[in-house]
Amino acid sequence: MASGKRLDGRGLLDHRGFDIRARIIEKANGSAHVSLGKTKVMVGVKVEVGKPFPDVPDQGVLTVNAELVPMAYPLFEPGPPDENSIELARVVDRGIRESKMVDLKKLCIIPNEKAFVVFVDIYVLDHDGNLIDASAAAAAAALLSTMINKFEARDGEVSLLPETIPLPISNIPVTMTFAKIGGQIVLDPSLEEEQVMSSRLTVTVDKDGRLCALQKGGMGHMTIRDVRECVKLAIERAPQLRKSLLEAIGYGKD
Amino acid sequence: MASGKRLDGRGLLDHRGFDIRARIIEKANGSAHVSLGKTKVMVGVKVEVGKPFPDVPDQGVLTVNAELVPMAYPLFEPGPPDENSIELARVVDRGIRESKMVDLKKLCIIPNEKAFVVFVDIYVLDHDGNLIDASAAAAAAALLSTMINKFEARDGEVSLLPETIPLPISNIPVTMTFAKIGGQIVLDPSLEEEQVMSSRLTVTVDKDGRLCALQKGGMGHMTIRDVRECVKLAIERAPQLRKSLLEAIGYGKD
Amino acid sequence: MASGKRLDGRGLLDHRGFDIRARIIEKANGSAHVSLGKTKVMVGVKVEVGKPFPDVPDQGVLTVNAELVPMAYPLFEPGPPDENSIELARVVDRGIRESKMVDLKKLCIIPNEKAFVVFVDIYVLDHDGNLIDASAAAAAAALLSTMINKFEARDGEVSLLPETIPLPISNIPVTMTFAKIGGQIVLDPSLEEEQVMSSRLTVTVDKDGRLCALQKGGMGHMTIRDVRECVKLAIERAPQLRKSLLEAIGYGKD
Amino acid sequence: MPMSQLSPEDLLRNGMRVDGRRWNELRPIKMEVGVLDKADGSAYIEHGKNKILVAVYGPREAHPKHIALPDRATIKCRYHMAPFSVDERKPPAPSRREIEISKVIREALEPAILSEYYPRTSIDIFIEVLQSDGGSRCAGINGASLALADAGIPMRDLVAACAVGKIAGQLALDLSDVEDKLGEADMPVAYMPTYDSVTLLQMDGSFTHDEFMAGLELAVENCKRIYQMQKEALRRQYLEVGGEGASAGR
Amino acid sequence: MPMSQLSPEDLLRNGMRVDGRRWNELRPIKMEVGVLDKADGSAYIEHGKNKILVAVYGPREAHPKHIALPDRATIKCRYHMAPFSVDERKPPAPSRREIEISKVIREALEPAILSEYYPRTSIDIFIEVLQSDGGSRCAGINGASLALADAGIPMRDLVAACAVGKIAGQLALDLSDVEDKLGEADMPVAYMPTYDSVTLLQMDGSFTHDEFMAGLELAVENCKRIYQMQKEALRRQYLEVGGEGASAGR
Amino acid sequence: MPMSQLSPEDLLRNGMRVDGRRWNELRPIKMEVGVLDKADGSAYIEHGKNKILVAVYGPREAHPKHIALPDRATIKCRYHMAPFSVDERKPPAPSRREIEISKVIREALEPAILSEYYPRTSIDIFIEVLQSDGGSRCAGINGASLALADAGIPMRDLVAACAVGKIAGQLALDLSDVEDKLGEADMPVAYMPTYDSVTLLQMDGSFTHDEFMAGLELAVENCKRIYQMQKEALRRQYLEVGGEGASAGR
Repeated sequence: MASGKRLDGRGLLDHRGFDIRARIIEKANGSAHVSLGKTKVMVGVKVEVGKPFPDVPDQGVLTVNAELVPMAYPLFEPGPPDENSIELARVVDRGIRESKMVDLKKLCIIPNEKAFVVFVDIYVLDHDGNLIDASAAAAAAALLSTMINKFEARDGEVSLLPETIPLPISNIPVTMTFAKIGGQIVLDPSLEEEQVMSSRLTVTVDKDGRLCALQKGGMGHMTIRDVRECVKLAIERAPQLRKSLLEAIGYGKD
Repeated sequence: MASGKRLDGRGLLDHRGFDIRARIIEKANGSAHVSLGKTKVMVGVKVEVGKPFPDVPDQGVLTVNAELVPMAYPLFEPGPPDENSIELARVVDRGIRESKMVDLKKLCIIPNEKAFVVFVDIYVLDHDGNLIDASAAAAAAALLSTMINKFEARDGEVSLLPETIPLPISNIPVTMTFAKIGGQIVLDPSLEEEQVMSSRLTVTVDKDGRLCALQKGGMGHMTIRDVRECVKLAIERAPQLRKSLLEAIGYGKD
Repeated sequence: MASGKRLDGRGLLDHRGFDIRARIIEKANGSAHVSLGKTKVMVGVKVEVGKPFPDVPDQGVLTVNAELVPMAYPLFEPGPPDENSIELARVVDRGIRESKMVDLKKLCIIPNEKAFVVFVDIYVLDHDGNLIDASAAAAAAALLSTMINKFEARDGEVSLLPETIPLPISNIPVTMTFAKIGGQIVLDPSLEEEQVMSSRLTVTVDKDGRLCALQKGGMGHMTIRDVRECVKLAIERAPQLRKSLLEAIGYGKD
Repeated sequence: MPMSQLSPEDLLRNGMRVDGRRWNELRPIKMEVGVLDKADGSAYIEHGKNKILVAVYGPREAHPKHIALPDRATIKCRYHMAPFSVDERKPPAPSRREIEISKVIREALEPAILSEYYPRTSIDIFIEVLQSDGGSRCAGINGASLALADAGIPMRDLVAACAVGKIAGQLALDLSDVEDKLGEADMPVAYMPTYDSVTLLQMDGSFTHDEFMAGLELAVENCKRIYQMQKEALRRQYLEVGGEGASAGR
Repeated sequence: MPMSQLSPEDLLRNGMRVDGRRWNELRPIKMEVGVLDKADGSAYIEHGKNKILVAVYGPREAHPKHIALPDRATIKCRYHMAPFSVDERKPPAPSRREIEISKVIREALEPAILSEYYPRTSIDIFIEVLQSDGGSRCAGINGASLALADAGIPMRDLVAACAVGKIAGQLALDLSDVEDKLGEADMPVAYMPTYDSVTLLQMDGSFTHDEFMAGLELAVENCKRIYQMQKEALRRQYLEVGGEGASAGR
Repeated sequence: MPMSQLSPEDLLRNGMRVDGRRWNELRPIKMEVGVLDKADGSAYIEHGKNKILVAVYGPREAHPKHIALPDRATIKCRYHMAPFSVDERKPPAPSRREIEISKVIREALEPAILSEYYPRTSIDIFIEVLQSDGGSRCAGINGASLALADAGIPMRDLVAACAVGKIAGQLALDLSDVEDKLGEADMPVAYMPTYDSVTLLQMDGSFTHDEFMAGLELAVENCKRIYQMQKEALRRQYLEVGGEGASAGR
C-alpha cells in the first residue's frame, strides 16, 4: 500500500461504488438491495399504523434494526442482536434521523393517538467489509422508494386507502467510512482492510454539506489531523456520491 | 424383528394401548393423564376470557403448548421450548385445529372484543417413546373433559356464572404414529425403537375417516409405497382407537 | 473464634454498624447508600403512576428488585437476576411488605385504574458479606427519604403537582442475619464468615417487636435451639438498631 | 369463586376451618414411591389438593462440566409449577417465586444428602407441581426426600416439612391456599428429626414471640408425624419388592 | 388488500385460479446457484413471489464442540424470515413456526446428505426468506439442495419439493399464500426421485383417502419436474465455469 | 418538570446557560480513586449531576476461556445505568443504547491499554451510572481511566473525554441532559494528549464544517484540562499512601 495502491487495486480514496436495485420486495413498502464490492445488504421498509411516542406526540415513529444473519459470514451467529449489529443499526439510524431525512411530522395521523411507524430493517447478506456505508445507502434507497397509503381519520379510527404516495422525504444523507491502516487513510475499507485497520471513522453528510453523524470505531486511535482530513474529504465527496445513488434508483424521475 | 415380533413382544402393528384418567386436576377446566406403555403425559386445559385474534374476530382462541420437563428423560433440559417440544405442540395443535374438534365459533363472547381462550398445556412426565400419540390422546381426553363457565355479557362487560357446560366439541381426531425400522413399518414406536428408526410418519384421522394432519419426522426417508400403506392403516384403525379412547374416559355417558 | 473473638476483632454478636447517607440521587424519589463494613449497597426509589393489581384494586404497588452488579464481586456476572439476587430482593420485599412499612392503601389514586407504583431498586456495589441486612437497611432508609408528588385526579386523568409529601410510612422493620459457624452463632457475618458458615438465619422484626419475616439460608442445618436463640436475640436487638438507623438519616427531625 | 366471598373471619368458625379441619390438623397426605420409569428415583405426593411429582437423577456426570465440585456432588433443584396447576394459568417460564423456592428447597435437602460420597457428580432434583393448594414447597420437600431415597442416594436423615400459620388471630397447622391468602402469617419448616434441626425456615406475616415459639413446636411435632409417613411409604415400596432399605435404592 | 375481499369460492372460477393458473400448474420458478461470496455454497430461488436465499457452510469444525458426532457430520438448518418478507412486519426473533420448519427442512435434507463422509464436522444450512408467498418451505428445500451441491457436499440425490392443496373443493398444485389461507388443505412434499421416497411430508386441512392418493401423485410428478430444473440450474452454473458435476463443488 | 416548560431558545439567554454556565465552561467535576474494596481498581466521579462508579478487574483469567487472545489481554467493558439513574425508571436489562456505548467506550480505552503485556487474560471494566445528566459516557471514560490506573494496568496514556454541542445556534461545551435534548448537536470526544489523538468520536445533530473544526478544538482543549484533573486525582491518592505512580497500582 506504500505505492498508493490497495490489495484490490484501488487507490487509497477510491470507493468500490454502489450497485443498487430498489423496489424488489413487493410486500414491503420500500426496499433496496445494495452491493458494495462483494458486500451485499438488503433493506426492507414496512410502514404500519401505531402510536406516537408520548414525548413527541405529533410525530411518526422511525425505527432501524439490523441483522447480521449467519449466512453472511462464518463468524456471524444466530441470536439476539450483538454489539456489532446494534452499532450498525444505531449509526444508520442517526444518519437518517439527524439529517431529518424522513419528515416525521407528516407521519402523525392523530396526535397522541395514531401515527405511521416506519420500520427500517437492515439485512446483511454477504460481508466483505464496510457494512455501515452499504447499509446506510441501502436504507436511504429503500426509504426513497417507499410508498405509504393515503388514509382517512374519522372519530379516532383510521382507515387506509388503496392509493399510495411517497414517504415524505426532506433530506438525503450520505455516509462514508474511512479506515486508518498503517500510516494511511483509505475510503470504503474491504473486509481484509478492516481486519488490519487500527481505527475507522464514519462521517454522514446531509444535502447542505453539514455533518449530521460521526462514529469512530476500532481498537486504535486516530490523530486530530486525520480526523480533520476525513471530515473534509467526506464533505467534498458527498455530493457526487449522493448523485450516483439517486441516479442508480432513478429518484426524482418518476 | 425379522420374525414379526418386536423387542417388547408386540406384533409390528400392535399398539401399546392407552391408559387414560381424565378430570384429575380440579383447578383446571379439563385434564387428563395418559400412559402409553411407560410413556406418561399429562394435559391440563385452562379456559380464560381474552381477546379474539383480529383476523378471526368471531372465534375463540385455542393455543397448544408442550413442555418436555427434565424429569421425564435424562437428556431433557429446562429452558424455553426447543424444536422437539415445539414440533410436538404444533402437531397436536394441527390435529385439533384442522379436525375442528373445538367449535371455536361458539367460544366467541363479543365479536372483536371478548372470547374464551383455551390453553392446552401438554406436560410430558416420563418418556418411553411416541410422545406425539400420547400427547394427542391426552389433549383430546382433556378437551372432552373440559367444562367452561356460562356467562353473561352486558355493555361490553362479561361476567362468568357459576354454572358450567361442556366445551363445545364437533369432532374427535385420532393420531397414530408409524416408524420405519429396518425394512419394516411398526405402529406406536417405543423409545428404543425411535432410537433406531430411520423415519416416522404421524397420521391424524377425523371422525369421518378424513386425514386432517400428517407429519413425517426423522433423519431418513420413506418410500411412497410405505407412506400410502401407513395412511391406509391409520384410516382403518382410527375408529377402533377412537372408541377405546372414549370408553376409557366414559365420554357420552354422563 | 473459640475465644469469643472473630477474625476482624468483633465479638460474636457485634454488628459492624451501618453508615448511611440518604437522598443522594436527586433524580430518584428516594435513595440511600449504606456501608456495612466494606459492604456497600445503594437503593434508589422511583415512584410512578401505574395501574393497581386487579386483586387489590384499592392499593398502590410495591416492587423490589436487586442487582448484584459485576462490579461488586469477582464472581458476580452480568445478566438476568440469578437465584441469589432474587432471594435477596424477595427477602427485603417481605420485610417491607409484611411489616406494612409503606401504607399502600394511601397510594391508590383511582381504584382499579390508577395507583402509585413504588420501585425499590437495590444495587449492590461492593460485597463484603451480609448483603441482606445492608440491603434491607438501605431500602428502609431510601423509603423513609422518599418524597412523592401531590396529585389531582379528575375525570379519570391524573396530574401530578409540583408539591411533594413524604411517602406514607406506617412501620419500620429491622433485619438481622445470624450465621452458624463451627458451633457458634454470630451476628452480621462478613464475607469470609459466610464462606465457612453452615447456615444463616435472617430475622425481620417490626416496630412492635413482632416477627414479620424469617429466612434460613445455606447448605447446612440449624438446631431448633439455635433458631430460638437467634429469634430471641433479634427481637431484643431490634429497637436499638432501628434507633441508630433513624438517627443516621435524621428521620423525624425535619 | 369461593375466595372472593370469604373474609378473614370466615376462616375459623367455632374452631372449625373452611375445609372442616381443627387448628392442629394436617390435610390428608398420600405418598407413593417409584412412580416414574426414566428417573433414578421418584415419588408422587398428594397433600390436600396439592399433587406433586418428584424425580431424582444422579449421581451422574455434572453438566456443564464447570459446575462439578472436587469434594462433593453438586445438588441442583428445580421446583416448577405446571401451567394448569393454579387458578389462573401460569406461563411456563420460571417465576421469581419458583426460582427462590428452588433455592430454599435445595438448601433444605442438601444438609441431609451425603454429597461428599460422590465428588464431581451432580444430583438433580425435579419437583413438578401438577396442582397447587398452599404448602406446595413443604409437600415438594417431603416428596423429594422420598425420591432421593428411591434413587439410592445415601442420606443422613429424611427431611420432613410442614407449615404453621395464623388465621383469624389463631395458630393453625398446614394452611391451604385460601387460608394462606386471607391469613395473617405462614411459616414453612423443614426438619430433620435425627438432628432436631431445621433445614428450611421461612416466615412472612406477623408473629409475636410467643406465637413463633408455639408455632415452631407445632411444626416440629407434625414434621415428625410426616417423617413416620415417609418411612412407611418407603417400607411399603421396598418390602413389596424384597426389603431393601431407604438408602439402598434399586 | 385483495384477501379481505376474497371468499373461498373465488379461488377457482371456471377452472382458473386467482393468479390465472390451472389446478395442476406450478408458479414460475427461477433458480440461480453460487450467488454469495462468503458462503461455501449458495443459491437464490424465486418461486412465484417467494424470494429465497440459501447459504451453506461446511463441512467445517462443529461449534460448540459438544454437538460434534463421532460417525457423521452434524447437520444444522435455520429457516428464517426477514422482517419485511410478509404482509405484517415479523419480529426478528424466530417464531415457533420458523423453529418447526427449520427442523422438518433439516430432516428433509439429511436423508440426501452423505454426512458419514465428514464425521465430527458440521454442515450449516441457512435459508433466508426475503419474500414469502405460500410454499416457502418447499422453495427453501429446493434452494438448499442447490446450495449443498454448490458447496460440494456429496449427496445421494437432490431433494425436490412442492405442495399440493385443496381449494374450493378441488385438488390444486402449489398453493400461493391467499390460496393456502382460504383453502381447505395443504400438503408440502419433499421427494428424492432416485429412491422414490419422501423426505418431508406434512399436511393440514381435510383430505379424503382418495384425495390424498391423488394429491401425493400430483406432488411427486411435479417434484420430478422441479428436480429437472435443479439439475439444469447446476448444469448452467458448472458448464459456464468448466463442467464440474453437482456434487463436485469448487 | 423544568424541561417541558423550556424551549430551545431558553437554553442560552444573554450568553448564559440554564445552569448559569458560559458557553465554554465545564460543569464542576469531582474525582476520587480507590473507592471500592473488592475491585482491583476503582474510581468515583461526579460531573455535574452525573454520579458514576467505575471498577476494574484484571488482568485475570479470561472467562469463558474461548475469549482469551494469544497475543494480548481481552478488554471487556460494561456501561450500565442504575434503574434509578434517570427521570423515568430504566428496566435493568441493558438497552441498545447501553450496548452501543459499552462498545465505543471499550474502543476509547483500548488504545491506551498496553494489553499486549498480558496475553490470554481479561481486563474487565464496569461502569455503573448511579445518576445520569448528559455526558455520562465521557464521565464514564474519565472514571475508567482512573480505575485502570488504580488497578495498576500499564497504560500508554490516560484518556480524557468531554463533549461539545450546539445550543440555540451556538457552540457550547459539556451539555447537560436538558441541553442535549433541546439542543441541535452533541459531539463526545475522548482524547489522549500524548498522541494528540481521539479514541472516541461520535456526533449527532447538525454541524457546519466550521462549527465542527471549532468544536473539535474546544473539546480537545477541555480534554486536556480534565487530563490534568485526572493526574491530580491519582497524585492525591498515591501521595497519601506513599507516592506510587499512576500505573504502579497497589
